[in-house]
Amino acid sequence: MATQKEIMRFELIMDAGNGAQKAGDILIKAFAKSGRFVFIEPLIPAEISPPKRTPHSMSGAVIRVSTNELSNMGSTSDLMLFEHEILLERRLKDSDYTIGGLVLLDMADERRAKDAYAAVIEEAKSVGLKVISFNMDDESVAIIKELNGNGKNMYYLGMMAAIYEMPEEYVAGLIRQVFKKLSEEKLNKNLTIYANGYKNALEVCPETFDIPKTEKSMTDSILLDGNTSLAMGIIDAGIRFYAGYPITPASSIMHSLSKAFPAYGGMVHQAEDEISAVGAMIGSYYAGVPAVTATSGPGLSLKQEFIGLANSAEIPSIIINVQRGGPSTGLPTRTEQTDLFASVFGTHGESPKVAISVSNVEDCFYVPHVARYITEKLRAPVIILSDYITSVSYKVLEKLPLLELDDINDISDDILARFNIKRLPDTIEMVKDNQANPGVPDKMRRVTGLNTDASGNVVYSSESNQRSHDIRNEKLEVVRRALTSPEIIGAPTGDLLLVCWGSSRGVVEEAINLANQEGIKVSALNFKIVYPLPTMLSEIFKKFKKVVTIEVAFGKENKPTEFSTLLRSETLVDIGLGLAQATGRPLKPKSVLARIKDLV
Amino acid sequence: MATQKEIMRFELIMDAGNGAQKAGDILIKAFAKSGRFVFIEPLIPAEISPPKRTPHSMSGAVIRVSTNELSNMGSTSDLMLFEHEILLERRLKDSDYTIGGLVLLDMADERRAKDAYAAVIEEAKSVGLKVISFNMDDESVAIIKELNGNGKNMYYLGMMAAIYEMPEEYVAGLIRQVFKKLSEEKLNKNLTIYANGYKNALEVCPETFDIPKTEKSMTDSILLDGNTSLAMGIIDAGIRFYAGYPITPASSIMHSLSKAFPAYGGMVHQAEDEISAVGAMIGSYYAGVPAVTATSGPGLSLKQEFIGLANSAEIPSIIINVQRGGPSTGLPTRTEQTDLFASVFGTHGESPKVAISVSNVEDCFYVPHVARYITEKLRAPVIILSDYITSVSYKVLEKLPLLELDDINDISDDILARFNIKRLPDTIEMVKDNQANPGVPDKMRRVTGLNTDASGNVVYSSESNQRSHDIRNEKLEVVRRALTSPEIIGAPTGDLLLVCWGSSRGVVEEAINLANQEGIKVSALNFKIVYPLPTMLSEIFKKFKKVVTIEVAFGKENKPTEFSTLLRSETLVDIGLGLAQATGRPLKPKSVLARIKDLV
Amino acid sequence: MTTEVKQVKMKDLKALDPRWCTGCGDYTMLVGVRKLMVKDQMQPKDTVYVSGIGCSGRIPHYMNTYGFHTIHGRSVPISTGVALVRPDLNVFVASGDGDSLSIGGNHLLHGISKNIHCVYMMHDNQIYGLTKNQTSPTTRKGLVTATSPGGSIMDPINPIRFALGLGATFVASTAEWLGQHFVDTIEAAKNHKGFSFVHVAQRCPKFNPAAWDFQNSDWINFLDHENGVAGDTKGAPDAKVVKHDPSDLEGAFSHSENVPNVFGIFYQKEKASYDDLMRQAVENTPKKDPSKLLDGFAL
Amino acid sequence: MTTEVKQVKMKDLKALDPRWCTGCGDYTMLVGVRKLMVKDQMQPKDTVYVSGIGCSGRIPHYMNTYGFHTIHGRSVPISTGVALVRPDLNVFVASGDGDSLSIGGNHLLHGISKNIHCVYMMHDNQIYGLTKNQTSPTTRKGLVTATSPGGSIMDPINPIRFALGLGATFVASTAEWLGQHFVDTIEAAKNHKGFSFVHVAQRCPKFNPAAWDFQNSDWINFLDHENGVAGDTKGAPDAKVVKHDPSDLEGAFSHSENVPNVFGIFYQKEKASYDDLMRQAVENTPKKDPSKLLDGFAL
Ligand SMILES: Cc1ncc(C[n+]2csc(CCOP(=O)(O)OP(=O)(O)O)c2C)c(N)n1
Ligand SMILES: Cc1ncc(C[n+]2csc(CCOP(=O)(O)OP(=O)(O)O)c2C)c(N)n1
Ligand code: SF4
Ligand code: SF4
Ligand SMILES: [Mg+2]
Ligand SMILES: [Mg+2]
Repeated sequence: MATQKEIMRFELIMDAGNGAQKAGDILIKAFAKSGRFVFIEPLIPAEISPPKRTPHSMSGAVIRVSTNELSNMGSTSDLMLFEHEILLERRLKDSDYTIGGLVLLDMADERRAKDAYAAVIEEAKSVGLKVISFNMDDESVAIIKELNGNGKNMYYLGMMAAIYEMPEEYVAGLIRQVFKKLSEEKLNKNLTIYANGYKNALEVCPETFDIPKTEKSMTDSILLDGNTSLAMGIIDAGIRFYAGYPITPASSIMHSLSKAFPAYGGMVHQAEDEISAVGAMIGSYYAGVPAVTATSGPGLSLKQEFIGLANSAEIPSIIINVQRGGPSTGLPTRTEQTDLFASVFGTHGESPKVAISVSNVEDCFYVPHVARYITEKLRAPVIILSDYITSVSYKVLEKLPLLELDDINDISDDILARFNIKRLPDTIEMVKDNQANPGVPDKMRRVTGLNTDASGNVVYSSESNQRSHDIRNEKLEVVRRALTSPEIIGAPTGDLLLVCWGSSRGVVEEAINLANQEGIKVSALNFKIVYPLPTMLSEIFKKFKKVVTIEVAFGKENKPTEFSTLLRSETLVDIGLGLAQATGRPLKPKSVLARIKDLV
Repeated sequence: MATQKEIMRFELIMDAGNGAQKAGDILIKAFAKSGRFVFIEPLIPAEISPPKRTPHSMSGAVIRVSTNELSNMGSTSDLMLFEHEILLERRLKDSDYTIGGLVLLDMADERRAKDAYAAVIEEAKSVGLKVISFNMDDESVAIIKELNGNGKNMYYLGMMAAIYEMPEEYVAGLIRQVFKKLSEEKLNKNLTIYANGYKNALEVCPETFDIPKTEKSMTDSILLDGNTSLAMGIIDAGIRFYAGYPITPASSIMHSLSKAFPAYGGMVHQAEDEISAVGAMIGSYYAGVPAVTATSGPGLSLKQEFIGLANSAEIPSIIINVQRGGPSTGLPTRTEQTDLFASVFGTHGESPKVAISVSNVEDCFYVPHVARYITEKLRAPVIILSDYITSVSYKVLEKLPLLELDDINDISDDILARFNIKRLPDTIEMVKDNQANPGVPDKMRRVTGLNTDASGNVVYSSESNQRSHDIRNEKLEVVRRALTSPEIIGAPTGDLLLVCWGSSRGVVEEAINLANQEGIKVSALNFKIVYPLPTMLSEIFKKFKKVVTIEVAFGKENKPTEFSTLLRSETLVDIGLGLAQATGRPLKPKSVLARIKDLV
Repeated sequence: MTTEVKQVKMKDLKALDPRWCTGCGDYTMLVGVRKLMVKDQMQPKDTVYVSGIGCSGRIPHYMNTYGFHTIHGRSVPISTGVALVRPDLNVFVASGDGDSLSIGGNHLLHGISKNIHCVYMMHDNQIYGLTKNQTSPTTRKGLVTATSPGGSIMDPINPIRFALGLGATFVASTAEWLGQHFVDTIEAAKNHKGFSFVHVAQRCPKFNPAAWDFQNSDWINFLDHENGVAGDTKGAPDAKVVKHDPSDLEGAFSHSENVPNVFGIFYQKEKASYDDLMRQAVENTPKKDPSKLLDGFAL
Repeated sequence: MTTEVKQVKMKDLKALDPRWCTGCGDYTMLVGVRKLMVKDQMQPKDTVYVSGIGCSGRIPHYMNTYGFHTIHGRSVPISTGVALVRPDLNVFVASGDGDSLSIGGNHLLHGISKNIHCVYMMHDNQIYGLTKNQTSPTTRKGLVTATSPGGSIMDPINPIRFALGLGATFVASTAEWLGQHFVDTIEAAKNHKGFSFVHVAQRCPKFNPAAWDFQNSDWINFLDHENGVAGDTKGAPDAKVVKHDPSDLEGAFSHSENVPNVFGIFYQKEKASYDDLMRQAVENTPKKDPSKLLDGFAL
């Protein structure tokens, strides 16, 4: 008997290397193609394939499905399927489950861990979960043995398909598509396992779910994750050179571009390290070819010196920083928003630059255009701040209009407006006035990290140094004056304003909706460009009794988060701690809601 | 006829490589040994010995002499001696002269630059300077020719000695001491030139000056510059390993230690770059030997990643950053205070650390002790912020009491109080509980930049990550709670409070004295530890109508300096722009005074 | 006072359970180094295992000695600091091919050229493991990786020749699946005073299974010599064995042509290590009275 | 459309007045490169002079071509970016011994091994000039410097052997005071496709006057060959001249033993440059319609 649910979150958790991601991908496709919105967060171990049956090997997909558009991962999972008890035990630690939710637990390993199974089941029950244990049928077990242990994921996929009332043959079709390179024999074996899982689920699971289809047409929809979106945006923005060094979670931008770029005339250069990568990017831009580099925390630290050079020598440059858990190596496959100050102020000396954050997959696509526009206008570095959760989570969205940007002045006002900025003035004063590209006769331009006068001559006089500082800072003022109000979600006045940026936006928006449903009024202000700050913030803040920030960053009493420090200094408003959690896990709308209730 | 003056500033400016520094050093010794306080700023080109007779070759010494103690370079020079007209023209651009002051100009080059000489003399007169032109006598010219062009500096030294009424034979004795390695013949030639200069000055210079001697006994006094002081402080603080990479203006710390350290059992390692230098420093501290690294802006940028590792792995570490003009390569031989945020927030991720600034040569000596105390208590990085002007300027001071620190707990409360901090609690919680040094049996400690639990095991769970953040931030809270009020200069209430840190202190103090003399009441608050901030700032600020910062940093309307940003966020007081000049030249007490008058 | 020295056993050397993929050569290396420690009774308390970032970089967590899992490419700077101030410690360094020759190239260069005393093991799986399948400086031409979807276009760096060009004092190559040869080589490296550069062929079944044909041995050439390491003809029955005197530099250069198919000691010579010279310089300096530190600055 | 090509003269190549010390070898190098540009009529507009930081690093300011005075040790990354996207440009690189082999070692390593197309001149004065007299990786043992007051304790790195160990395709050494040999060598370097590594003995009268005995020539050995550069017996009358075929790698390795007393082309071979291979890979990829960029992501 199917329960109808407009929105639901579930997860499939297996040992790394056993194909949970693959099964998840097929499921998402099935949901999306059949007219549901999905949002998916892969759970990835920081190691590659740690030994099975250890807590470290936890790998899987958290999938949220809804009749309506989704902006974030949501709070907790209503249904979770685990390959064995150790993974269940590990995952319980994250407290990401819905009380009253369903746990499906494969009992295959019970023979070797009887007590552990019993204990974990007990624990799950004690926190309010319903546990349904199951065993694969003998045929499936035998086939999996033949496949050298592979194929279990197909069984679980079958179960999920059944539980979510997907037509059996429809999902089988998708499996055929995805595994089109497999031999007929192997494919059939996989399909048999799938079918067995499908059958079994209906026997063991007391309940099935039906998520109604959207009324929107999904024919033109696409399925995209943050990093792929960024990669495609880079191509569409007319950038033609990428230099990078692998680092999680930025690497997949490079992987996508390595495949796609050459077909559009672009080049991907894998440098020997992050320093060299940012250097090659600057070299390309100096030579006249728009370029970008992407990295994550440790790589950002390494790039600082070169970013300062780009600033001083007035070479346009775009640096993408996909934030992950820190400090140091930290948590490479977890999310955080703690690189703001390192991005904006990390370079030694007074080195003003612009930082743009992305709130979702759509932003990822258009941010390269805006970054290119700003950096080429200013000839100062632009940092793009994404974060782990934005970079890896997939989403169904309407097909995005392309810009095919060549001349930056052709950028549309709409795209600028998405980032809350207006067109910049036609001319902006530069420290150095001759800015030709190599190859142009009689304009031989020589650039340097030393201080110069307008003609590019190295000078150390008091007035020339002050002049350079003035001009570089005035460039930021130009941007600041072009900034429009950040997006206000909800009413422009009220008791409580939640300030957010980056990936927190979706979570905050959902929390506000939940609050509204409970009759609580609260608004939010979401920043795209996080540095410089626009001029009207005091005005906005004054219309609220209380203003707090919501971030995946560290903060506590007496220690505002980095973003909050900027806002406080700028407005002298006593911005409070809304949520400043840096657990590595994305924020939950329910936690934000709870905090809202505390605060109003 | 000698004019008596309690305080005076003069300069000797020559082409680089012609010995102005050497002559200056002898003069300083003469003043100091005879009972005057001196403060000297060398003027150094960013190149080595640029072609003579160009503006770039300007090299020399600015010397301030007084009957009373001196805390800074002062505002303008009352007397300036120039080797030729190009240097005079160049130096006029910095507007560092006293109106009505004396210019002594060597006319030797007039033959080849008649018009230029005339024009520059005209210009100097037009800005209110008295120009006295002179020519060396024939004997001196001939000897200088014999010496391959060397020796001019001795002539000028002679002139200066005469003008400042130094006994001729007394200074000659110092020359003999300094040049003790010269052959008798050469030494005598130099002495002859000196004597001729001495004679000539009395003829050409209408006025001589007598700076009264202090009543204090100078027998136990020493002459020390900031970087040498730091180097000696490192030895006295019980640090036994220095790793560095040459960079102006930090290199001279390494030069001093290279000479002095081995005699005290210390080792200086010249690494292949700044990354390796900070790494070796951390390696040494990990192995149990207190260590330090020193650098300047570009090197700081490179060290960021490793600083984050020290933080995460909880290895004590001390990083000295001698700030110079930025951004990028900037102005290597000019001063600025613009690395505050890069020092405190430059590392990616949430990576809390302590930053201590030095206001004078005495602070330089004791800051290694305090840094060592804090970093070993906290097992978190401590950054020491000096700046170019502090690092190079020499000062006469009373001999400093030594601590010969071995166990950090033996540090004296006095020394802590100098940096406005009290003793830290006996135990401070660490992320990792086992912190033994290699060699200790059964305590094998393994450290990492990944997140861990208390036993050092790598974990990525939500709770463990939050725990690590909490503990690392609590370490800073421990420091914050131990901070006493920054030094208040003047009354604790009033109309105007000037906030300063680092080398601005001396200038601000003098400006306040000048203001007081004019009946204007103003106070200052000087910070030694600049991060974290102490808890009582709001209280202090509230007692003043206006609070502004005085720094050699960039700021303007809408863009507070970095330090001001921190203060504003912390106190929500509308801290204004006092002086935020980043011209590369140190602040002048007179400019601060003028600004005070604007503000009250 | 005598400190009682405990007998070191294999089980004493276990720390956290490793998290590598099944079949990963890093397991074998871990066991091999443990075997050496037991064989030569190296004390865990006096041993520091330093590593960079990569799958290989995890080794310190699994070895019950002192350990420092540093940052990517920077194991040598930390090791240098340790080696300079603590000559009583044994320093092992674990670094991947990317960690060593891509981001860490400059430190490796200086570690070799300064002859810092440590045993440096370059885990060469010819791929970036931990970041999932990117081209590394030793990746063979043509291999398809995540960053070279059309196949790697570059000739790999020859790590042996690189080390020889820098005047290395100990240069060897071995393979982790050749248990005996591996332990013998690491032992020779450990007994060498200075920077012992050991290239180790390491299997990565996950991303680069074809890199090393560990099931055959006809492609292997052992350099064999009484002053070197004996060819492991039990572990690699079809291998060729050539005589090569590790003191012969030009011969070493010439044999290096066939790297990575050559295992053994290419070159070894005695030369003072930087850390020894530095300590001697400090020791030879006449000591001064610390209570007179500032006396030289008196007016 | 034809663009009129202007005749390049020495005076066209002057920019700011140099600020080096009197007698500095950097002056001679500046003039030498200008001479080559005039000789081969290289267009200033198509030439980019990239440098790191050091006295040597100032050269772009003084040369009226395009120029990029970058940061310490990082000339190769910038040059790589330029070379990859603009094959039409001539890239000259100026880097000091410290810039090249100390902080910049990793980039030089990769520039050489990737064979990035540019002419790399290592200004070797065996000292840190701009920061005033510190030990560099090529400083000779025993030299007293500001960081080695007791005399440098290390054997210098042999830059030629370092390059050979990395599979360099063009390795040469010359001296700036040997005008003819210098210009000939830089010309050969310029005509080579790939990374041309040129070690240049450079005088620093200020801090290291004894490094190069430019007034005598009996210590000099020229490598002479019809495919190399002729020995400069006019500039160095007492020099020995040895025949050496630049295609002979083992011979090159053997001659490199006597570096830095050997001038000439040690080694040269043809090999595609990384930038050429990269561009070919892009060019050989069938192009797609940019207006269908996202079509592949449709559900
Ligand atoms: C500064 C920095 N850049 C990049 C990374 C990401 N990263 C981690 S390991 C690694 C390379 C791994 O390859 P290798 O050194 O060959 O070691 P393996 O995993 O193969 O043992 C990279 C690029 C990082 N952690 N830090
Ligand atoms: C990151 C960084 N570290 C250090 C410096 C300081 N620095 C400038 S030039 C130089 C070395 C100069 O020696 P070399 O490369 O041999 O060039 P030379 O001056 O001898 O031509 C150093 C250490 C710097 N500018 N940037
Ligand atoms: S990815 Fe390769 S190197 Fe890394 S653990 Fe797995 S098998 Fe080993
Ligand atoms: S210091 Fe040496 S290298 Fe630098 S400009 Fe002077 S002579 Fe030339
Ligand atoms: Mg590898
Ligand atoms: Mg040099």
